[in-house]
Amino acid sequence: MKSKECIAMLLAGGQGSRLRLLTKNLAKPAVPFGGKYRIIDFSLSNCVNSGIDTVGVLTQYKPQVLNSYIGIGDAWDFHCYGSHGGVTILPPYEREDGGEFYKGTAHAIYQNIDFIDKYNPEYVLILSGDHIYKMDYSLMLEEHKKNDAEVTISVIEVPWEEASRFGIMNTDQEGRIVQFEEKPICPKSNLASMGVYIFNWGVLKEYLIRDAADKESAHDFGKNVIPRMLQDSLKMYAYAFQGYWRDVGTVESYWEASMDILDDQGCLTFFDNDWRIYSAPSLQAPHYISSKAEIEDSLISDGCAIEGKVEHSILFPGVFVGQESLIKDSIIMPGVRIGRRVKIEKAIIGENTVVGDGSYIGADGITVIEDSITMPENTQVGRLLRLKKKTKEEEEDVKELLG
Amino acid sequence: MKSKECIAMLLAGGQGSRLRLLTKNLAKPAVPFGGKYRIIDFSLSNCVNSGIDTVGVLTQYKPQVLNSYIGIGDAWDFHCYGSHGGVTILPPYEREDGGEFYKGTAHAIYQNIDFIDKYNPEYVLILSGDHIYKMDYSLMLEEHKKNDAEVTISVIEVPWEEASRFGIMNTDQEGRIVQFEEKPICPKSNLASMGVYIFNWGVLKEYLIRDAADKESAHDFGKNVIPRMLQDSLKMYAYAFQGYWRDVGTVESYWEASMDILDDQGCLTFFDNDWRIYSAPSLQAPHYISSKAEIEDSLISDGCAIEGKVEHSILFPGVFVGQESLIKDSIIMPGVRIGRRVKIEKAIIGENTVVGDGSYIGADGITVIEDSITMPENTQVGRLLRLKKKTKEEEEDVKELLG
Amino acid sequence: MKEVMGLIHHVKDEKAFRQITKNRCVAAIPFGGKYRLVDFPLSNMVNAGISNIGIITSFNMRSLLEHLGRGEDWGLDRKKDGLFILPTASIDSANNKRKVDLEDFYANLDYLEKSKQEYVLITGSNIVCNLDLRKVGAFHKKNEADVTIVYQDGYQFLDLDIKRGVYLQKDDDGRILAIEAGAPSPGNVVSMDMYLLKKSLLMSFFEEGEINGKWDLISDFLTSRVRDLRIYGFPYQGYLAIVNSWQSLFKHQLELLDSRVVQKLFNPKRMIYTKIKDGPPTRYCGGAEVCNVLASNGCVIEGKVENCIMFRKVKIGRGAVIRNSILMPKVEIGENVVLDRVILDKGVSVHKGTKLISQNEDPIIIPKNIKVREGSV
Amino acid sequence: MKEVMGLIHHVKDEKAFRQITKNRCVAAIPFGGKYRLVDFPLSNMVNAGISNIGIITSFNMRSLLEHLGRGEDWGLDRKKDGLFILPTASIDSANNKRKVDLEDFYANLDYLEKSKQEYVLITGSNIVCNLDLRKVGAFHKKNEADVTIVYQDGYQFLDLDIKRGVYLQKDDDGRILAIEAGAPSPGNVVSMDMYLLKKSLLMSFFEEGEINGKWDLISDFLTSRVRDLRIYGFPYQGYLAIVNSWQSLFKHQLELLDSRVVQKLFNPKRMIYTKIKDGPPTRYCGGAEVCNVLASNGCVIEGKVENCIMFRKVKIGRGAVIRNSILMPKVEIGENVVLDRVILDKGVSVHKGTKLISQNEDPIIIPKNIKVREGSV
Repeated sequence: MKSKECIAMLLAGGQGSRLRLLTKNLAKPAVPFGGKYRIIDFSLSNCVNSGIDTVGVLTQYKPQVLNSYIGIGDAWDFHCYGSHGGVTILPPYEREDGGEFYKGTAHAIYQNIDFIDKYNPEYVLILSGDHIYKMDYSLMLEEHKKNDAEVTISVIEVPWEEASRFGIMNTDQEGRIVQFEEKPICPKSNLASMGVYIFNWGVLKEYLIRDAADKESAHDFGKNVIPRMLQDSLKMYAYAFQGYWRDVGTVESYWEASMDILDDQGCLTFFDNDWRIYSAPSLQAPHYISSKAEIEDSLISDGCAIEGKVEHSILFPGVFVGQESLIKDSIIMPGVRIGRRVKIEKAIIGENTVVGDGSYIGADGITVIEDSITMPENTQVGRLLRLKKKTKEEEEDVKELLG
Repeated sequence: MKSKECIAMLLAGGQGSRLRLLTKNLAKPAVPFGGKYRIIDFSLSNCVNSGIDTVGVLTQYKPQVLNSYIGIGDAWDFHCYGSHGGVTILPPYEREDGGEFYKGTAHAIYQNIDFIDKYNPEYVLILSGDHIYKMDYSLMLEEHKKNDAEVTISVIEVPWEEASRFGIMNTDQEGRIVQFEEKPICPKSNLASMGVYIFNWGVLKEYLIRDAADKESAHDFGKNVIPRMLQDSLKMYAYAFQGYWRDVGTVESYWEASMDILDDQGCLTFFDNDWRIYSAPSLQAPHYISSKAEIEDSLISDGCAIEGKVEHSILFPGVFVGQESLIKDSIIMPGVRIGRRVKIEKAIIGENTVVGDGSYIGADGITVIEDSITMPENTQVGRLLRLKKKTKEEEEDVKELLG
Repeated sequence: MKEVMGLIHHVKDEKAFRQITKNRCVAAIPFGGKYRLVDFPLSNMVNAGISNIGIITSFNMRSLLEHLGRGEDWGLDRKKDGLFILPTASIDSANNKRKVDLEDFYANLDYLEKSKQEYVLITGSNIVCNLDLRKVGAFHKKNEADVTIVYQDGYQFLDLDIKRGVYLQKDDDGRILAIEAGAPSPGNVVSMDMYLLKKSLLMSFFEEGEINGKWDLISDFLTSRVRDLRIYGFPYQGYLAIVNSWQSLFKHQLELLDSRVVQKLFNPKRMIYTKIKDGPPTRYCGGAEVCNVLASNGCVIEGKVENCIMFRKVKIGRGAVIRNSILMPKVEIGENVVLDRVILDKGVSVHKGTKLISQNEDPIIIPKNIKVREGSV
Repeated sequence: MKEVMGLIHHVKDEKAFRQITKNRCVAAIPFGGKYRLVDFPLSNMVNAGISNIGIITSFNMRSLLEHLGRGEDWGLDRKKDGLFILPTASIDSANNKRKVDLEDFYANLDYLEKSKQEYVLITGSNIVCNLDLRKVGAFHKKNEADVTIVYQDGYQFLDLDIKRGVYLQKDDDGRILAIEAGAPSPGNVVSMDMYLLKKSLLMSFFEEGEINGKWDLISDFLTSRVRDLRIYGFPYQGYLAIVNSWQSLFKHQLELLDSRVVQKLFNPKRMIYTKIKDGPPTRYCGGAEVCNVLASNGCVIEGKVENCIMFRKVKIGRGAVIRNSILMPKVEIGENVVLDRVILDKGVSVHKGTKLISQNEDPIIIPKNIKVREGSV
């Protein structure tokens, strides 16, 4: 096998507990997004578009959907032949001396040192599987090489008022990282880490082995490995990414990122042939729009049948919308059946849920309806909750219906 | 999704410690066999040839080779479309309440009850991934239905003198199992369990849930679940399989089963178009036999180049045999390079090992050489060991060279 | 139906489709927003568990072969059985008037001999329907039939297609008394060009064909054997389109805009499989008005669309008004274009402001990749 | 070489291969025990990172298309770029004498325009070699060449193929001074029918071709432009076979029985990819004698084989003696058969006791699926 310059390791094991109604049966990277994609499509497509042909995907939490979705990665133009490694799924496994689940992001990579060594790469790109963005990692790698860096961390400017919610990189004038602060109260910069790292593999391997031996460590890149490297004064640089990037870790950010797709001026388009986002589609009939339907400013997928009104919404495959119903500012997951005279506003409806005739779903915040539930006729969700919930904290919270 | 009549669950998580020189980097079902196959090819091919289109493969010990070998199962004519489930790899995974490795064969199935329930099958076929045999499971299922059984266990007649090495089924005249004895000292029958079970899914599920709650249980089919079912007087029948079957759990049985392929009269042939054994081949050039080579009674795979003499042996892909060398009664794994004037007798040479010119490998028993080692010129293995090892136990033992 | 193999014969009359068959054979004609005609017989077979299927191809086979690949999208890329592309025996396809040309099968005798199945199901590539062929198999056995022909009672052809039909007369038990091509039977009992019979019977026809050079299954074999053979008719009542000409291609696709037809034809229990293509969902922009439309992924709609079939990646500009038309993949419609009763083949682009309105029943056809400007048609 | 796209042109002279091209185009001719000719140019491109490749097909394309599928075995089943089957412009292929027919490319202008790569690498489908095309790219840039032609110094054609060659004259720096078809240059500097140039330059040739109807890259464009354009020759020294006729097909395959040739051509660092087929290893039985043989999987050998190429699933019975022959897939040789200098096409079976020995240099060819008995040839 030829050595590879750079391979990617994609962390896809997380549950995403703040999205829990959407991750009951699947890992966060497998959550559907944008009308026919899953969140992980962005990282995988970025890899292939950046010329990275070997990716390890680290799974742990409910991996079944992700496993069967990724398959052998051919849907993203990954191919395993010659020195191309394609996509390899890396679940926790048993060795002669027993097995361990991944205890943290760094531990997950540590457990797969053999996998990486097989390709003998110069650089390893560490990615998260739960961010929405289009990024050319090859430009970052170029900068890494130009700086003769040992570590490069991709950062994005966030509004100053939000900086204290992120991991913030403080850099010198050359872009070299001098300090890393996790959620600082008084941020000194507004450069937030995107969770995208390039390491020289020799250096990373050494730190992973050391970290694994450290019983105090949480085995996390942000909490342990990066601070330790800074402490040791490694050559660490920030790479300033320009463009759209969103961590969809909460229901709000998931909903907002979804709505961003509907923005004509936005930079999150799927109709860009130069940086395609690939997915592994399953077969559906064409969608059908009846003579009574009205559709505006929306994304409609294959297999839908629409007899009502859809406004500024995203419909995943196989959704049915009955007559005289209105769907507004909402995200309707695959296979949802919406009856007649239903009104849904600013909501996320989980897969295969059935909404009975005459129901109303909506509230001040974003309403999330779990998957696979059957809501009887005239169910009122949101209004009821709004009447009950009063405290400020509750107001901001996500309204949930737990089946 | 339509309900399936019968799906298969294939246990492929085992290390196979008695084959340890061959399972250093892969699970036992992934061990190469028969010149271009892996052991698991037999069970997978049996499934597809028996009309079973949905198989879960339970992995745990070093699953990487197996995962990338199986891929999405298309090499065995499995297809995932419509109600066909194809092949799904089922590693241990994390749930909301944490994750667990598979503690036993029954626990592995228990952990994947959701997967099975998705297909809502009437029957579940439980298989081991480490047996060499050709079996039409549909005939066994027919018998299961004809007997109106709750459990059917496939058995094979073994020589009486060997019966005490197996799990033995004692049956009444109708073939109903009345007793199960694991390795009995005084066997009452010579019907050995083949580790192939058909269960009514409803019944199995109930027992798996009960077994999982039992803290005393080792969560093993043979040790716990089957005895418990017998205790409860379920309708359990033995299905007598006629044909070749071999558990290749030891070096001896692995070597013997391999040599059985070379037996022209044997029933273990790969040239039978009615019951093909499929594999997922990787590309190799045709093999080349020089003008100085002699080949007799052997299987030679693609990518080999042979300049010496090969007698009654199996050469996996990409093996090189130098001039004036002799390979006899041996199994040479992929990518092995054998120099000139080498003599190898009754040995198994591990993947990618290099044997220096003038070496000798052979002994009274079977000599196993580990993979990826480089043996210098004139290495003597076996003769040396034979001189040293004297006790009867050692004589019977497998000769090993540990790199 | 492991004991049945499928054979899809080749519809010889490509001329009836005008320019639509310039770059493709009849089997490869796009239909229904994302399919090609061959997808329907193929899916019906696959859904019934038939896994050994041979397709006769004309010389015009490239787009069909690209569509089929190695059969992966139908689960037919198999090491045992699978999908087989069979060359036609017709050097002179244009003058071959056979309804079901057995010579094409005879030319592939080795494939037939090698196949292990006892029965063959022969079907045309231009029959759009969704039926459970297992029922046809059970019917065949129950009646101890030699040949079972699937038919529809009262199927209405377009006038010009009547002569292209094959008509049956049957008794009350379903036994076929007469078979005739081109001459409607009382009650319009129309053959759906699907024939189930033993392979050995088909082989016996070959022997005869080899002697007298007559090779049409209908007129040379079945018509004259209605007494000697037990020929039964299996009634199919679901949605049916027999696509015999460019006019019926247009008419039948627009029929899909009836939601009852969509539900019947695209029955999720018996999917119609086709080559899966990746692409974003369809984007309906702010000013879009859509009504009675069947559309595939990847379209971007800014104008008004009514009673149309849109294949994938169709773009319709602002102010455009498109009615009663079929827009094949990658069609681009500029701003303020007005279309009514038009078939735009793959990759056609219509320059802004262009007006194209058919003045009669028949649609206007714009061939593949043509750029249309006002006055250019 | 992301900035290069590949174009494989179509070798027009199929007649030179006799019955071997009856069922297949030149690109699909089996070669080297498990490959087809097209595998060599395709693999050379894929190994250099070229991922957008168009192949011109003749009407005789079925076995080529079945072999290629959607390009999966070459990693070319891609959503972006990948493998494209391009129809030929030649209605009358038999009388087309062009060496590299640019009209075929011009007929697929939309594909060329859509492709994003700056350069095109044009190559024939009958060139068996294993070379690092990245080096050709670097050479092209270093010389600021307009066109780079890959050549081999001193390549020896069979006499009858000399007229089919294209010959170069160059100066000491590698610049090409003259190009001529059919007339050997001093030192026999033979073009390997591989041309690297900017796509824009190729497009400019189209404009000219459209005006004067001259379309041969060699005689109509390059020959007359050796002064105007910077045309450079890249020397290739590895194993080369230019397969121009059935005689050279035979000769070159037997050359592979030299272990040095095998090692060069099947260099594991630059694999030759082909359609992967599953099958058991080859079984050499008790009485087998084999010597100087290149063989694929799935054969069962009981007789004596010397200096032969065996494709997969060849069976050779007891007592048979096969020498200097090429046995394509699924050939079956009965007991005590004697063969010398024979090409047996796919599926041929030779009845026991038959003797077939060529009386001169040229081999005997037995066409596909023929059953041979003593006295039948």
